[in-house]
Amino acid sequence: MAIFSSSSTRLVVQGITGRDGSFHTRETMAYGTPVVAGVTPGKGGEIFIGPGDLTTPIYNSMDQAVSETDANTSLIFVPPAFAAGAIMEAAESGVDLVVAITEGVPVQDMVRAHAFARDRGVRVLGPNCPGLISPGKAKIGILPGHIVTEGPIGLVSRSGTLTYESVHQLTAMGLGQTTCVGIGGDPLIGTNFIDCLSAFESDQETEAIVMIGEIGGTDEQEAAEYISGDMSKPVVGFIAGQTAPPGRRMGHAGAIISGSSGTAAEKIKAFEDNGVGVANRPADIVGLVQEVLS
Amino acid sequence: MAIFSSSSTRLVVQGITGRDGSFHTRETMAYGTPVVAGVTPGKGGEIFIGPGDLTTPIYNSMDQAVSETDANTSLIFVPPAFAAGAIMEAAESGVDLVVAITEGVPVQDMVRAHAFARDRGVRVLGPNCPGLISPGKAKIGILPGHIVTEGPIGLVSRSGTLTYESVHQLTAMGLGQTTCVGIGGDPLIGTNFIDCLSAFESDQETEAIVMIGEIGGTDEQEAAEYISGDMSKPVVGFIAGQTAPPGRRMGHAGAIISGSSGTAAEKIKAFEDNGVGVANRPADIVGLVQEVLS
Amino acid sequence: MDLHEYQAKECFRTAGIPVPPGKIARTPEQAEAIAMEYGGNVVVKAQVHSGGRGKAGGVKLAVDPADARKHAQNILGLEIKGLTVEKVLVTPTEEIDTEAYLGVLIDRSSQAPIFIVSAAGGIDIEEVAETRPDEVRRFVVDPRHGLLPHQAFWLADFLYDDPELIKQTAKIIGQLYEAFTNTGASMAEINPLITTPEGKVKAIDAKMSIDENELFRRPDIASLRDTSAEPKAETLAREAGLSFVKLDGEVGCCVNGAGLAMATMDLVKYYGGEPANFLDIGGSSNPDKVASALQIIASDPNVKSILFNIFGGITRCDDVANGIIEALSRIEIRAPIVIRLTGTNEELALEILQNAGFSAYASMDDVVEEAVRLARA
Amino acid sequence: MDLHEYQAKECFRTAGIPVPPGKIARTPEQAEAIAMEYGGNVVVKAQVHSGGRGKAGGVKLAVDPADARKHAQNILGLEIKGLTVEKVLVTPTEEIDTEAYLGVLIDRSSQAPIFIVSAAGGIDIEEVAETRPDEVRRFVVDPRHGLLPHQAFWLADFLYDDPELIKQTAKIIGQLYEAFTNTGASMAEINPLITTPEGKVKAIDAKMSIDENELFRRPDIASLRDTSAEPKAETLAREAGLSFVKLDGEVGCCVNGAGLAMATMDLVKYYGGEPANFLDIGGSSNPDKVASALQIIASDPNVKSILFNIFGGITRCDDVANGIIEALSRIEIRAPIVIRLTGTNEELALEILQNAGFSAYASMDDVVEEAVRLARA
Repeated sequence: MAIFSSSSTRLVVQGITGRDGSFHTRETMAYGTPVVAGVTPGKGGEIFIGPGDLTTPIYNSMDQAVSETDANTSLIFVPPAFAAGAIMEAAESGVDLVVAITEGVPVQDMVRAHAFARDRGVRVLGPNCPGLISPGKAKIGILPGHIVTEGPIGLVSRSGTLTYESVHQLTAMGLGQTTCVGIGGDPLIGTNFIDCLSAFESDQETEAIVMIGEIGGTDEQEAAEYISGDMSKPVVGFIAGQTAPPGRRMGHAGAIISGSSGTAAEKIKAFEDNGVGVANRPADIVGLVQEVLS
Repeated sequence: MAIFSSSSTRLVVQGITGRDGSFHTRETMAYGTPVVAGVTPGKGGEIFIGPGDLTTPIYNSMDQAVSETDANTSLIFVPPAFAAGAIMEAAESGVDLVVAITEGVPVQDMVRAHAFARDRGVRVLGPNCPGLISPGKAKIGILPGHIVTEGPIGLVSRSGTLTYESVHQLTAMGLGQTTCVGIGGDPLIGTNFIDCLSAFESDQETEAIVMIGEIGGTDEQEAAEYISGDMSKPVVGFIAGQTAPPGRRMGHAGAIISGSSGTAAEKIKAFEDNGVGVANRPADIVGLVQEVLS
Repeated sequence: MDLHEYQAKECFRTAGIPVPPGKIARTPEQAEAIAMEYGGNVVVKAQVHSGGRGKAGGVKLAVDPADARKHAQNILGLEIKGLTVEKVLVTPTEEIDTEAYLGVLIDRSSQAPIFIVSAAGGIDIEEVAETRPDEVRRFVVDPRHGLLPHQAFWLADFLYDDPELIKQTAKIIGQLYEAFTNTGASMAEINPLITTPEGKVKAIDAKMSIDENELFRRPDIASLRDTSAEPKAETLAREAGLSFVKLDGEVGCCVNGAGLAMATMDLVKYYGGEPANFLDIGGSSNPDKVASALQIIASDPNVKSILFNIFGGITRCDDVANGIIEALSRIEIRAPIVIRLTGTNEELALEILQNAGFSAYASMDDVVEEAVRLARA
Repeated sequence: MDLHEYQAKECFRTAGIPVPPGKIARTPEQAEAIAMEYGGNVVVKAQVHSGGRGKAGGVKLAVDPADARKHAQNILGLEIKGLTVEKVLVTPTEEIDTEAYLGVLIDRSSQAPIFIVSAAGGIDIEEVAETRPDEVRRFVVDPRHGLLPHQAFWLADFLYDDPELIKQTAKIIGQLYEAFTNTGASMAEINPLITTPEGKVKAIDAKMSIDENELFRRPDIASLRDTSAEPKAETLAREAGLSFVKLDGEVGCCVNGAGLAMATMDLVKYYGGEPANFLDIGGSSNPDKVASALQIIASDPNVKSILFNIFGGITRCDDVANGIIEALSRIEIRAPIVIRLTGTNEELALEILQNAGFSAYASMDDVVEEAVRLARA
């Protein structure tokens, strides 16, 4: 089992002919995830050449792509100016899940896109996220396939490279993963911690969850309450940004302490108050996981 | 019993200090319907003087009016330019039913107002409608109290004076009414024929229904199918506009035959095809009602 | 309120839609001069609020300025469905590869704007929709989100295969929606939307109807009303605040309320007559309004009898009766008048009328039957 | 991107919000001349991206032009929270009856714009919200419907009792929303919104932050960026396409990925050091970018050691290693450099680095511990 993805995932890539889009589509195909269609307006009818002898047809619109190929998941690499539009197009095309990798999408665009996707009941992951990977089953996004391995740990994170770091350590200690989800570093994201925690809670193969947060917003605080109130599986937490100054954006548009709210201290306290073990540094995550599993 | 109104109706009048608003508020109060509040921005704190020794407080906003008085129904008399805004304000204030009398509301305004009310699950009657009256129980709008009387007939109509004509004849023949509803003559109306028919079907005291349609749109056709498919109570129909030429607006903004669609012939045929008796002229309505009741 | 083609094209131009140039001529000489300016190959198009201009001879291709003059001569003054052509639009002839249909209007059942597009353009879209429904695509705009770029693209993609044409058309669809919402239109239509051999997409015909209820806040658009293009009686009625539609019968009808007015017309027909008009005087008992109504009805030479059908609900019948009497004292009416007044203060009203020497009826059927009898007498 | 008060006021003016006049002075003489123009009674306000200007002595009332000059003299060059005041806004003194707070920002949890209003204005709104929550009203705008007139009225009605003030304020609320959406802002705030003895409502202070992601399509707003109001290193970093925030420690950090960069800073602290900066070089192995990053870090005189922490996921570590080596060949760095590279092609990368004489680590903890040791040495 895995969350938000499975062996029946049928992927369509929006912006498949772009630099990033084509590179990561090949990686995804190489990992074995079926990429059934690509979309680039104006390039409909062309064929995308993947690794080995894999190919995938290109369509002008999501409308056509989904009706021709029964794609159920979209992966978005289109430039920031058009990314919100692409999310809305995907939401209207009939796919169940939209994973938006694009970084730098204007936040007011995302206000509209999230409202549109909510109205249609379509799950959005991101934007500005690395996507998700379910080892051995599906890779939807840019998380590298070679650092993950199958196993009982669910991982959810706001950060890309910090996910690599943690997964790498888990894998090195023989702790494989059901699914690793990067929910993204923007202030307005679709799928959030609680969505992922709840999915992991329902996933039969997941035995423990690693949750990696950072400064900004209150998602981690709400997640901490959710964990103590609604979850039976153990969760290990980590928060990045203890040394971040207030009022400054730390790379991610969402990683900013506003006034006195959204600090790492506040989030760590929320974890501790709700009985969630918190790692002081990334290297401590594995130890805590081993502890809760035993 | 009655539909959309009852002895627990608590009315707030938006535009209570205007010429039409104040006149009809007094009529409504005289009929015995509790008008618990009025709203006119800028006149909050004043008192509206009704007939006899009745008075009602005026508020600046629907927000205040509803929270102070627990009003559950709004009646709107504000000018066309502000009517859609008033409907949205009412929809957000917590009332269950909004009756918009105002004629001449721009149709694109109503696109927005109906969407807003739908999102909040608030019933709108009108605009450009005479409202409703449940003899002996509640009068919400401008239908005159003295032509109606209590009894087993439900009446629903797109027209005001044609409602008077029919109710007058029914009353003269001793056929009283549970509720008379004027759904309004605009192309975009809130509550439609089917809503009213379904409510009359569920209303224990209603034994037969008179439905008065006119040219324009397809509401009568859809209602005819609904009657034959979903109703047990008898319905008598009448359609105005058999002699109306295509492409011309017959007074009501909604009374217009577009191309070859929305004609009286089409609507009469829909009634007949679905086994609904159709009166050739208003004077025949009573006879048909007596027939179906016996 | 319907706009003329040239007015609708101006709205489209403002929104950025590619529309060929064009100028209005009121005389054959003007048409010739404009044709000269455009190099001779022009279309001369009657500007009149009516469909079927082409079939009626209101649209002609000219090969040179003299030809344009000749066509204008024939078209100006032409009568199309009862309306006289006062103006022609002279516009350069376009080379046409394909013709499509593109329209947006307010849809009653979805309570939202709906787009209708078809690659089968240049002909009646209702006919296409009926005979070849697969060639028509409809799309309801969610008014909460507006028309989104991908939706415009999907619609354009239904019309063409060429990516370049799709791109231009998606843009035009967005601009048409903008023109539609910015003017408070109830309908905006491009038929045909053409493609040229050079691969350009253009609107070569344009139709727009503006919601009458919008005009109070859009004086610029209200000023586009062309009263020369409608029956004079309708202009007068509108100025007097009356709802009026001229018809061809002989029984003049003066009624309060639109539904009752339609039912009265129908009853005229039921009793073997033909209504001369639809007229709703509203809830008013204002003598000025009643006088205007009478004057408008009486000015129709076909009218042989005039009937009043008034149901006093809120309005008091005696007020209306007084209004009628006063109006009649001001103007002279040739045709016989019969009056039915019922509702609030009915008895008082009947007395007033009978004292003034009028037949007064309590029933709608009776008054209509009598009016028809008088008209046929 | 934060706007200065005078820039935000210009955006407000464009939207129609009543804002008192005002001009910018860069010298005491200019301030005096402007004060003269306004009749002497003016406020001299430091234009600097920092709260607490008043407490820091950055806002002064002047009674005449000479007074304005004196205040400008004191304020220009003043340091407020590390930022030097380069400009002052000179604006006429307003008579104030009441002060309210009015702001709108993007709310993360509702994913929509949220208005915050309070009759307790002129002070820190966070404090009001904490100590007197009843005096603060929040309203989330449904982005599908936009801000509706009655919602603006309800908010205004929370602030005042006088219908005239409510009317003006409802209008200002609508205009503030317009300014907010038209500029792609993430925050727009009027604090205080005042009422005058004449019954006028005005914005006498203004704050706006524009979403950095909007700037690419709003060159007019992007041009408002005042690079003189930020540390030079941050300007250079932005121009090089790097995410960079200057801090006060001694361990320079060069990391790929924002989350890992924050975690690296935290680990510096964990091992007893202080990070000198946040720096995310992104996924790139481009030597130019690496060189810019190194130059920016090394130009900080506090920096005693520099650490690289790179996790090659998609990026190949050998590419990054080559990028670092090449960058270091171009510029001379005084501080010792320690490097951790792991992930794709890690072994190859470590070999390249060791061949070039660099310490190379596989673990994040090891490299941070060493960097702190070197900085403390």
